[in-house]
Amino acid sequence: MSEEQKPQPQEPAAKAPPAKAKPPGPEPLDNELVRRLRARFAHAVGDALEDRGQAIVFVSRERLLDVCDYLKREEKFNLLTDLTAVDRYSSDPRFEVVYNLYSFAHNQRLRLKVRLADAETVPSVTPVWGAANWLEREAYDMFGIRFDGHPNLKRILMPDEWRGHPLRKDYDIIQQDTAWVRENLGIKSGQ
Amino acid sequence: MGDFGVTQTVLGADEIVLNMGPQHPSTHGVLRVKLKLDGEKVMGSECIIGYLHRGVEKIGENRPYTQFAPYVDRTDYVAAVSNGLGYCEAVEKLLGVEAPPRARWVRTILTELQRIASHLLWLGTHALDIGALTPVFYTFREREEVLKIFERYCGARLTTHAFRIGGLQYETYDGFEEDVKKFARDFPKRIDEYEELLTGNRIWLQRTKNVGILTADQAIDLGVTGPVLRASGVKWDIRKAFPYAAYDQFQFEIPTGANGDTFDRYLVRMQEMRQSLRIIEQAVDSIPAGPIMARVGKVIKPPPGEVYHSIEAPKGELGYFVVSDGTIQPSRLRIRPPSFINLQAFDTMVRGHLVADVVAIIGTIDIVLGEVDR
Amino acid sequence: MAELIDALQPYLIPTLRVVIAFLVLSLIAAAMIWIERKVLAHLQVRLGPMRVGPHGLLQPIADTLKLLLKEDIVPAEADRFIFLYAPVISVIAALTPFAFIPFAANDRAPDVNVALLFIVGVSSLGIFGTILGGWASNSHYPLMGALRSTAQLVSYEVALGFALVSALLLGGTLSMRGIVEKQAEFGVWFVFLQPVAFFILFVAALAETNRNPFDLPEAESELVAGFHTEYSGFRFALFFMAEYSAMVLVSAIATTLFLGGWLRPFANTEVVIQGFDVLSLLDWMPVAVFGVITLWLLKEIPGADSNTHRLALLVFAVVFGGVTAALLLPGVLPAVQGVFWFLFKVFIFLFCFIWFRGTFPRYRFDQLMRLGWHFMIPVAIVNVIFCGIGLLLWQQWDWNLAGALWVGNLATLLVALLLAGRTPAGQAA
Amino acid sequence: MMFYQVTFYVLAAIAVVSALLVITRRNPVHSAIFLIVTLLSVAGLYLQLQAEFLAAVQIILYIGGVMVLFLFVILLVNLEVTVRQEPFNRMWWIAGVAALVLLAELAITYYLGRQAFATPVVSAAALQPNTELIGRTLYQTYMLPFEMASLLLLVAMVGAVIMARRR
Repeated sequence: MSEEQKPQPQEPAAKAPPAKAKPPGPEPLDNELVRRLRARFAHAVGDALEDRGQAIVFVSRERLLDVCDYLKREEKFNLLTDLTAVDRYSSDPRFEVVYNLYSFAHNQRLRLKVRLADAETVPSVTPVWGAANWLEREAYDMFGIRFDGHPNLKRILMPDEWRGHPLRKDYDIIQQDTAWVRENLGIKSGQ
Repeated sequence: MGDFGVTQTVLGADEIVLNMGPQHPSTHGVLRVKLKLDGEKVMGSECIIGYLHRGVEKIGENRPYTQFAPYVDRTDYVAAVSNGLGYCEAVEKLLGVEAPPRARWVRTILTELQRIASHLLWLGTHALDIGALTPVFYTFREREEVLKIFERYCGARLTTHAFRIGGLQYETYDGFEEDVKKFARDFPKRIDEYEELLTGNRIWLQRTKNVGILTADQAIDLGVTGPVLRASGVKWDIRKAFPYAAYDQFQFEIPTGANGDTFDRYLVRMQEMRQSLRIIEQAVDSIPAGPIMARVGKVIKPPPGEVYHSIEAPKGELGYFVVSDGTIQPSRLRIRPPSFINLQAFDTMVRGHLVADVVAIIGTIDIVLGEVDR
Repeated sequence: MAELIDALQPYLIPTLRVVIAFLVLSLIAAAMIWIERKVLAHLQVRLGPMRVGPHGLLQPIADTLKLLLKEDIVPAEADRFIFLYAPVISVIAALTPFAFIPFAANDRAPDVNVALLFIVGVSSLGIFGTILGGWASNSHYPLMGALRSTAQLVSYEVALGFALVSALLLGGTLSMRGIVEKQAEFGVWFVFLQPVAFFILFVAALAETNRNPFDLPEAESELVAGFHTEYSGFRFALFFMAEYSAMVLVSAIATTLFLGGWLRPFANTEVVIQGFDVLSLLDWMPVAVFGVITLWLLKEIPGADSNTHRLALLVFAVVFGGVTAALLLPGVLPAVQGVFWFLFKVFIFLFCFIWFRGTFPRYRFDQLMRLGWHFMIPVAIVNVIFCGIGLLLWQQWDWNLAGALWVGNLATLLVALLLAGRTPAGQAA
Repeated sequence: MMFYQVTFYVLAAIAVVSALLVITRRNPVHSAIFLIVTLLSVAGLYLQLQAEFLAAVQIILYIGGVMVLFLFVILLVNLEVTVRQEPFNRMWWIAGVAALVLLAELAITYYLGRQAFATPVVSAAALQPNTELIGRTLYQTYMLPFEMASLLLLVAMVGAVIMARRR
């Protein structure tokens, strides 16, 4: 994970806010749930962190579906609150897909993360949570991450024929698909 | 097939594709819905969204934390105060600071007023879609009172940018408490008035009962939150589950429905307005004195790390997932939009109903396209 | 030549009446638009039109002028001829029946012995304006609106017809004049003998005139404006006028059949206190109404926005004051009694139409049809049967008329309750 | 009497001409409109015969009821095909023969029973209560045939609905 792999920026950042005590940041986490997960899925479960009191668990993409199924069935994480991605540009692997889970039974949140490189795909969790449908489409639309087994993986917010994935770090803020804009809006530039 | 208004294309012998929107009076903005019909019956649907996509998340990555705050007002633009609260608290959490009590109390009051205003707008337009012409004027009359309080407080009515990271920019104006109390005193009678017009009305019942049913299991599976989830019988409210602002200080109930139909969603929202009033009344009587700003630097530069913070916005769970790399700009700013995720349940709700119900079901989800498309 | 005039004689008065009806109803339709907007606005905590003239009094004139001067657009793919004449059919069908409606006892309306049949028949021709207009526009919304309209009108016409039948049975004639005279003879309006029939007539009238809660053909949240979406300018104004005339027409029919037409309330009763019949004070109602309007107009003058508004108010005040003064002339008051009460009742009806528009949501189309066929028509038929039985008991076995009819009414209500319980409340297929 | 005759011939001419137009128009909506015109002018002829009840029923039932449903069905069904079709095809001579036969039949009937047409002119006043007369005739003298006819129509209607339901 980038925070740990690059401990350098942590030092200057700590000076900036007028924090009284130690600045908040990610720390290793080891609780019952993490232990149960490790016992069951062994190496498929990577680092477990706690950041600002929130649990983060890294999972390998090969066993993601199994982990999700287990979390939903056994640990009662039955609500997929959010699914998104983060582009850690220039680090490798580049993307993190973030699954934000919630359990009504335990009133507990859990953030699952999957790391993947540019061309890698990740299994779709639509069989586990129906909510993943549009959210995965959005992640695909914005980051170009492909979800295997998604029933209808196409763009959702951008026009279907748009080229490029806007939330990637190498997609500039004023960049646009000029060809599409010219063709469909009849103007030279959308700016 | 034309893109505008309603057009039909005949597919098979009996199957018709009907296109609604993006320019249609009842799609509440630029939502476009493709309906697969068998006669008048809806067999399936597809929502085509993105007409209002402005890349808000991308903008967030290219602005300092403080400069981005006004942008969140423009996602769910009928509940700007709630958006602001969610964003400010998320960044505060990222910084590891907490707003002082006085600020939290005022935030709670304004956010609950905003919930009432948002529900009022929903009620008026929803009733208008079902053909009741009058409620919209009544609800706008009361919404106006709320907006006046906002205007006096921060100078803006719609996109308020009411809060700052670390607390409040402005102290409350003279007479703020009186204004809020007066509103809280008058409003229950107004809710009674709306209920008198609609709740027992046979036509209203016929148009909303058993229309667009969403069971609790379906709702949870589809990630639905807010009043829509509660109407399906799930008693869950972030204000109780993960209290933020000053909600742990006040007594209030979580109204729930039984059948998860359009009528239950209506009742839940009506009840929510009454509960919001309860919170407001308690809060306004106990606003503590003290500073309104926590100590945050002129330049907001949170330590690296990430945080997910969500609030109970009028439309559901509004979450902000902020990743900091230690610079003055977020490295990733994700908005978890309740409208977007709730709209996903539209297809489940609309199947098997008639075309005329589509309008009622779009209304009952309570979406704002600014938030769906961001 | 004399022979021609002789032959034309019977046609002259009806023709003249249609012309007068056309003029008066244009005025009433214009006034209705103002009244509707004002009443609706006040129901909805708004002010309504306030700009054109004091209290927007001149708004109808401005609207009419605007509509008349607007370009008359015919869609390129429309069936030109039919598109142009559909509104005319609507207007003719809505206005012609007024020739047969007696506004007062001294009104010389042609007393056709099948007047009611003619009124129902001719007014039902208005459907063709709707359906042809919707079809000729060659566009989706109007066509769907026209189809909905037609289905709705045909369905509710049946219920309407049955509701009329019970009044006919009581009146024993198809002549409008005869029915009112029968009510005078009984000394009681038919609404008190046949309340269920009156209710059915009222609801069916709402549906027939496409008013809320049955305004589906023009459901703006679904169909933009229904069958007249493509119309503009004068032709649109014609449809508009036809619609309002139809409202006035059904109100006039209901008034004649159930509310005693031109009869004054308590016409047959006397409450004598110290040798003076208090109820005869009601005779002065016309003077009171016009007088109050005049006084209100005068009161508004000082507070008006501008001199133009003051002038307009003054003109209105002079007109209404003039009417009040004219009423006080000897012989005028008795002469206008009938017309006044007739119009008074009609306007109460129209007020209810507006009131409902401000109150009710809209039915869904399948619910509307189900209400019509599964509820209104059966109840109307049952009501006719019980009404007939009641009359038989009265004529053959000397029962008390009101008693027999009321037993029938209660039985009908029972049936209605059973039906209402059985009809599923708006479940989608 | 002259005025009476003029109106008669005008109405009759309208009826005949628009009846011809009904079968010659390609657009079914136009045909329907001319059929309405025909029916209206026939209603006018009834009025001339002092049969106002018949005239009113003609308007209510045939125009206000049947023709509205006709139009309704025409609007629901796809029109494009009929507009393009040739209205008079190769079968026209069969229709011609049939029409001639019918005409001959009418002529013979008229010739054989011509004295029945020479009814004496009855004054309008004597015809006045003909609504009541029709009522009495239908519900007393011809009660059974009337009810049988309505039953027959009901059976036809139920049958049509059932056939439509089956698809």
